[in-house]
Amino acid sequence: MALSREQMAQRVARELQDGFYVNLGIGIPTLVANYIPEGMEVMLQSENGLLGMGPYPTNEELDADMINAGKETVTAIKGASIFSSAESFAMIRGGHVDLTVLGAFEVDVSGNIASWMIPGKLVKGMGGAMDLVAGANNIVVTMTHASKHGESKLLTQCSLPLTGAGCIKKVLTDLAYVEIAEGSFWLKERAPGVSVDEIVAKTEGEIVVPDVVPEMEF
Amino acid sequence: MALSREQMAQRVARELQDGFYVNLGIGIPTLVANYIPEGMEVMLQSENGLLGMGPYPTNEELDADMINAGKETVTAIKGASIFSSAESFAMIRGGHVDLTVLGAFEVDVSGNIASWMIPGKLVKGMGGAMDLVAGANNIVVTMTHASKHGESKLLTQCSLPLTGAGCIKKVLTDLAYVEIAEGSFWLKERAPGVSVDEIVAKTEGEIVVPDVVPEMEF
Amino acid sequence: MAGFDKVVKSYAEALAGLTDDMTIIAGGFGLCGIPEGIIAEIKSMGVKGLTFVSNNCGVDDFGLGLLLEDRQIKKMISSYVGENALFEQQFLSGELEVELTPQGTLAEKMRAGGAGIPAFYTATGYGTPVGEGKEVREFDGRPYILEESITGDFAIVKGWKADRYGNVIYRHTAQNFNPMAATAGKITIVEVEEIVEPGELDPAHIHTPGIYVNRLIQGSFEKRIEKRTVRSA
Amino acid sequence: MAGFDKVVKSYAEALAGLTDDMTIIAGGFGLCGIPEGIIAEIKSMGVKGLTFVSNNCGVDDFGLGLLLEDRQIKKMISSYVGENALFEQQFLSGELEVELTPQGTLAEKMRAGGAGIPAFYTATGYGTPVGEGKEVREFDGRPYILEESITGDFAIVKGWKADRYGNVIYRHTAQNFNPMAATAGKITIVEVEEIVEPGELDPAHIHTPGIYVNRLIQGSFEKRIEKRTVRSA
Repeated sequence: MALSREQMAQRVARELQDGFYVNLGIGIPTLVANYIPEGMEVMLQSENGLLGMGPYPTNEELDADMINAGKETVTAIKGASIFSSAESFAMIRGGHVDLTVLGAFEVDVSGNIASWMIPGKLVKGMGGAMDLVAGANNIVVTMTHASKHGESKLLTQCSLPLTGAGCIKKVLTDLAYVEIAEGSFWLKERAPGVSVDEIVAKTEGEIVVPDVVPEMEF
Repeated sequence: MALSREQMAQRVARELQDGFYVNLGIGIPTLVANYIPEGMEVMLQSENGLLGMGPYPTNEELDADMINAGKETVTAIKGASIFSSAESFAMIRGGHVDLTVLGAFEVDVSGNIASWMIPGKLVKGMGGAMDLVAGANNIVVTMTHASKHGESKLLTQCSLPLTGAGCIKKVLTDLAYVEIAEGSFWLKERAPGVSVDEIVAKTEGEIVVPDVVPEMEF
Repeated sequence: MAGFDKVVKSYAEALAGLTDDMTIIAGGFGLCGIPEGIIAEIKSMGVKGLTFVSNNCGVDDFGLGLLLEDRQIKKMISSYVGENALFEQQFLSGELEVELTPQGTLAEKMRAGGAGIPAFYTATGYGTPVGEGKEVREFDGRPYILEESITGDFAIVKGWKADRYGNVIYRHTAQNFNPMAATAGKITIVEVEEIVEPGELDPAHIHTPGIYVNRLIQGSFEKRIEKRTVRSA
Repeated sequence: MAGFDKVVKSYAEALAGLTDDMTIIAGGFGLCGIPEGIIAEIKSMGVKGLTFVSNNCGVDDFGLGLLLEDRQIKKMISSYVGENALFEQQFLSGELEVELTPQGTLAEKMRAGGAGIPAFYTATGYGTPVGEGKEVREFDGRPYILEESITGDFAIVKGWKADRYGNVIYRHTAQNFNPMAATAGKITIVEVEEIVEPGELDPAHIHTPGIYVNRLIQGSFEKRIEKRTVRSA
């Protein structure tokens, strides 16, 4: 069965390591914060200028001057630091963030990602996504494997305008965990009960399938 | 008679305006701080990261962590700010400093300045001088009009390696106050008792002399 | 005003010299850390044809969105401009021009503008529509695009506290784009919650040194929250 | 070390991995704000062929000057290297290579290195020996030269206080090049006067966020004064 949003977040959380500075995008990536393994410390970076983002505030803690990049009210943990947008993106662009998790419309076998613009639809902007994909060495893209109409989002070549070129190496979909290398997708894990055939059928770009594709466990 | 160092500083101080942020180089420029006209406020920038430099400390105030760009111990005035070298030169290079005063070996009719390197002699470095001359719109160069051997320092073309190209418009020497425009020096004022003929004789580059050249008053 | 006292008496004085078709660099992220009183004054002045360099354009009835009501904005240079129906309408009708710029590039363009750096290379946007028409150059085998800096006729900034000399500190994440905006205006106006005397702020903790600030005014702020997310205690 | 605790137990641990011929970015201006204990450890390690990126090279018997005694430095990238007879001697004999870089360009190269900006344009040095061989480009009618960023295998930094997570604040003008150096090392080591617990420093006043810091050690400092200038009270 396809992974739920929570399962996707849970699987991405396995990419975390103790002491990682992590930037989580809006949507499923945000949920990853709920699955940080016990005993592991991870610090969340919010690109509007906060390192050490804490949980949502209580009503008493609520403060209009303390928000995250999604414009939600948040708190700061002990040991947080707060800084300008220029400093924040110096961190991001300079490769100091250990892991970035974000959503996408499409990825392709060259590691290209399209996540911000659908021609003909109103374009709201890329926000910090282009900086995040250009700056991070370690990115996990989370998205459904195929569109509602069954069209693959793992392509030979992205059809939508790119967010970044050649920067994606790890993709977690609701069906599989896939890595990108040498111009191909490499199937690494499959969702529980999802067949390799289904994954291959829903992957438009070339995908390398090993003899054994372990099922994810939850 | 040629101006004394103190008189040179005094004359440069007349270029100050209320509310000016000023960077003063080592030597005669430093003395300018002693001649800030009464009732006028001027704030001194030191390029190692201090805006609002105060006087030398008393023995009790002495602090190894509070120095100026000449590595002298100093104090900070009320309302000072302290910042990194990158921020300091952002101010300088970004043209936010209102007046820069610095010494030189030579200037020429094109506004070039040479102040940091004499080939054959040991080169200690340019420090912040190249940034200061490139960043300031308003620079006063202070130097003797001629070398000890009587060679002019106001040239058609600088003979020494440049500190900056085309950036100098005002020069105060011990003999005259000269401006640079349209590829010439323009004689504006002369030191008390110094003849126009002496100034012209000691100026190698083309110099435009008006009918009347007022004497400086002290 | 004498010496370094940057305090002005009114919003009119703060915005003196602002005319049609000028470019304004604005601090703020969403509705967080925006100079509310300055924006209100720009609205009441009625100047038109403005170009705003700002990460966002507020919401329909708050922040820079207020300036859309009388069609005062000609162009936005922003990274994200959702959350605004009036914006959408003026954009789709072609009345409003939008230059989308990645958030980090936008911050760096403002900083560079204030710091005398006319242009810099960044990997951000390479191979995307943002990189189209821009010079590409490789460093160490990786392609980067050339981005030019931005300055404005005015910069409008929201601070927390400032001393009379214009030394500003920001509160929490209301800092965001404000420090860079402050450096990039020919005339920089800062609106703060509290003005204190020189010497009251620690020199080592000044976010924006007074050298960047031309005019300072104390405002009162609604501080509207865009997305109120809370947890139970 | 677990989680974000950056504190190391010894200078040996702080400098683990430093080997011959590496590049080190160093904070400090003259003898002000230099990581004294880290420099002492580099001396006692005896590593050679080092390239230092540092505004100055200390004096004969203090600061980076100490590393000249055993000829550990191959190259200095600095803006000013006077005040040092041993330096002069090794430079004139050709043992020591020097790349003079304008002070502001040096600071910006470090910042750019840490910030993922591979190169930027600056007017500083145009038309001078510094500009020779560098690309010249006009923006808005003015010529600028292209300068590339700098990063190092290690960065060595002197802070005042830091929390265990590596959030650092600097004291007075001992800040200088330290914040930029901290961003530009593959491994950044910070030596401070005092280590405090997370939460003791105000998040809004952190000069160097812990994300840039790999190793943190508490030192004791002589803080030698280069030019003691005093006035009578």
